[in-house]
Amino acid sequence: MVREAPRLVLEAFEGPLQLLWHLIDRDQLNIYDIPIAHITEQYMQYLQEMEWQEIDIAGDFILMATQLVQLKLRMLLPKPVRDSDQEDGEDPRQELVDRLLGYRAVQTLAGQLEERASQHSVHFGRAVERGDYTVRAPIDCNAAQLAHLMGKVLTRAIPTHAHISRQQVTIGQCMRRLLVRLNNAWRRIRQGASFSQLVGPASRQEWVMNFISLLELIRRKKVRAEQAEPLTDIQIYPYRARRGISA
Amino acid sequence: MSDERELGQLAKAAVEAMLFAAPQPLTLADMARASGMPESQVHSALRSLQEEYAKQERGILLQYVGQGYQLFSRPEFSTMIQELGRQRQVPALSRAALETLSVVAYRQPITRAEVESLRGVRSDGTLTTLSERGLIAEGGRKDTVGRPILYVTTQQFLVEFGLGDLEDLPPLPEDPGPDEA
Amino acid sequence: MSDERELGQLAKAAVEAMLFAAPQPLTLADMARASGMPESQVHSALRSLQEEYAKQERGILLQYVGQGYQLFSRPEFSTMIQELGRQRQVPALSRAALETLSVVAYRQPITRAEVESLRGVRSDGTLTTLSERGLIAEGGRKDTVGRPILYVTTQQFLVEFGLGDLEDLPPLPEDPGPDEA
Repeated sequence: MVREAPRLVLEAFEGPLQLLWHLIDRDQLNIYDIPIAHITEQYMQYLQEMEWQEIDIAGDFILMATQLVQLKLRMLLPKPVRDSDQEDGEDPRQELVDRLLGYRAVQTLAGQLEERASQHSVHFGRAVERGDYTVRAPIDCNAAQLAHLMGKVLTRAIPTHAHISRQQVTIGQCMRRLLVRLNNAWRRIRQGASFSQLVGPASRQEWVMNFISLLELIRRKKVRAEQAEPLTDIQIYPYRARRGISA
Repeated sequence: MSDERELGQLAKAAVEAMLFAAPQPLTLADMARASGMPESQVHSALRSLQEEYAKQERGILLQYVGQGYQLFSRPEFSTMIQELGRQRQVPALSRAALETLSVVAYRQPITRAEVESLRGVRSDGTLTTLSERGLIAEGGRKDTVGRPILYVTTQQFLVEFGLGDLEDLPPLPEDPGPDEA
Repeated sequence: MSDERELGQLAKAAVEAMLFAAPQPLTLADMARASGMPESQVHSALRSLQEEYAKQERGILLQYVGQGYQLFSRPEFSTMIQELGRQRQVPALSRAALETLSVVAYRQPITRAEVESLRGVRSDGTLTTLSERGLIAEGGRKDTVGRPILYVTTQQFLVEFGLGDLEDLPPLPEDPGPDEA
């Protein structure tokens, strides 16, 4: 049967309880006297018309559907012989009503919280990095520990990943090339060169390689590097500029 | 007598300096420890600062958030401050995440299953999001089968929502009951 | 007359609020633009704020630094503030987060996939944590399939680890390198 139904997206509802509230509000039903047969029918109709996009959420909707059908059956069946433990006249719908009311409370609270956050957001605290006397957020680690951890990562990584060793060869090449270019620049104009000049046009991959190479050259005291400010270009000089480059 | 006044003045200045410099709310204990003043003195300095800020038509105010004290700009100047490049920090949470957060806030400590039964939908995804955002955290395990994780809200939750304490949560909406319906 | 005084009071409060909350030093022009006040009014508000801070034994002071005005806590309280910094521990970074941070620090710019290949474990969670802590940031995209995000360390990383620059990172232990390899 092909039917032209409005295509409803399931995610429009956070869950089955929200869908039930939608139906209750739409049909102006009394929450304390829900016509179970009616609401079950409406609910099932919605489910059929909905687009099922996320299977997890669909499961929650289907679970509710089975609970509604069970409830409907209980309402239809003749009242069971009175259970001694059960109070006379207990409404089988009570649990559903409680859940619906609980859910509505949750929704109200969510709205109130959102409102609260919005009110608070016009209070600006200080922008923290500013000022000489500002407290620095301390970190339970220092740079030496970082190096130590990185060393561990490397020793762990090298034997298992073939491309790491390939990368190291490339770094060696990069280092030599950087040094040659720096050397040439120094001989020509007796000045250092900026990192971007030395690398020249290159892919991002090559930039990474060159930067690592630079760090390594600095560590080995082959070059000196200066950077006026973070993120500005790095000026590089031969480490022993007066005596020329040892490499 | 004048010594006492001077001491009070100094305490106030010290508290103001600490509050100004700290990147997060400070507790009485924090300030007492750092300054070497007794907590009672820090407390009275806080009170007179708060009064002064209110009385003197100042640009800043003192608030109790996240179980600590913090200075904020007065809300009536927020437009100017936004003009200068600050942005309002409203926690960008989906409706589902907000719902889950309010369930945890009001019912904590609470398990995932309990959250889901209240909301009627799976909530593992939103619980993970909220944990990653630092708004909720694990607060132990429930003593039942499977020892499920119990979730609680964090200090950051209080700070981001401008709440001093959990008692500052907006009141629960009242169930009107069948009579009034 | 009283109107004028009130206006002056309001201007002072506005200037204080802006200075307090702005992320960087503010110029007269900045404050005039943001508040809609004439520069002359901002200027006289600044002057009376400065006097007030000096006279009233406050915890903060106003200084003209570089090309702008900025609030600072008074230097005589800096010991207390350092003390506070020592006491208030931001939740320590997990071992996994530190490991990820060191990989980013030494190999930046680096993609998530590259971090994961080096560490041998999934690292999206720790990368998120580090971003939220302001220790790493996106530094462009890699020119490969999918144009993945490249991560770099931030200025804050340098500040928090007491590094002047990336070159100040300690040398790696026993990294064989091409020459010695």
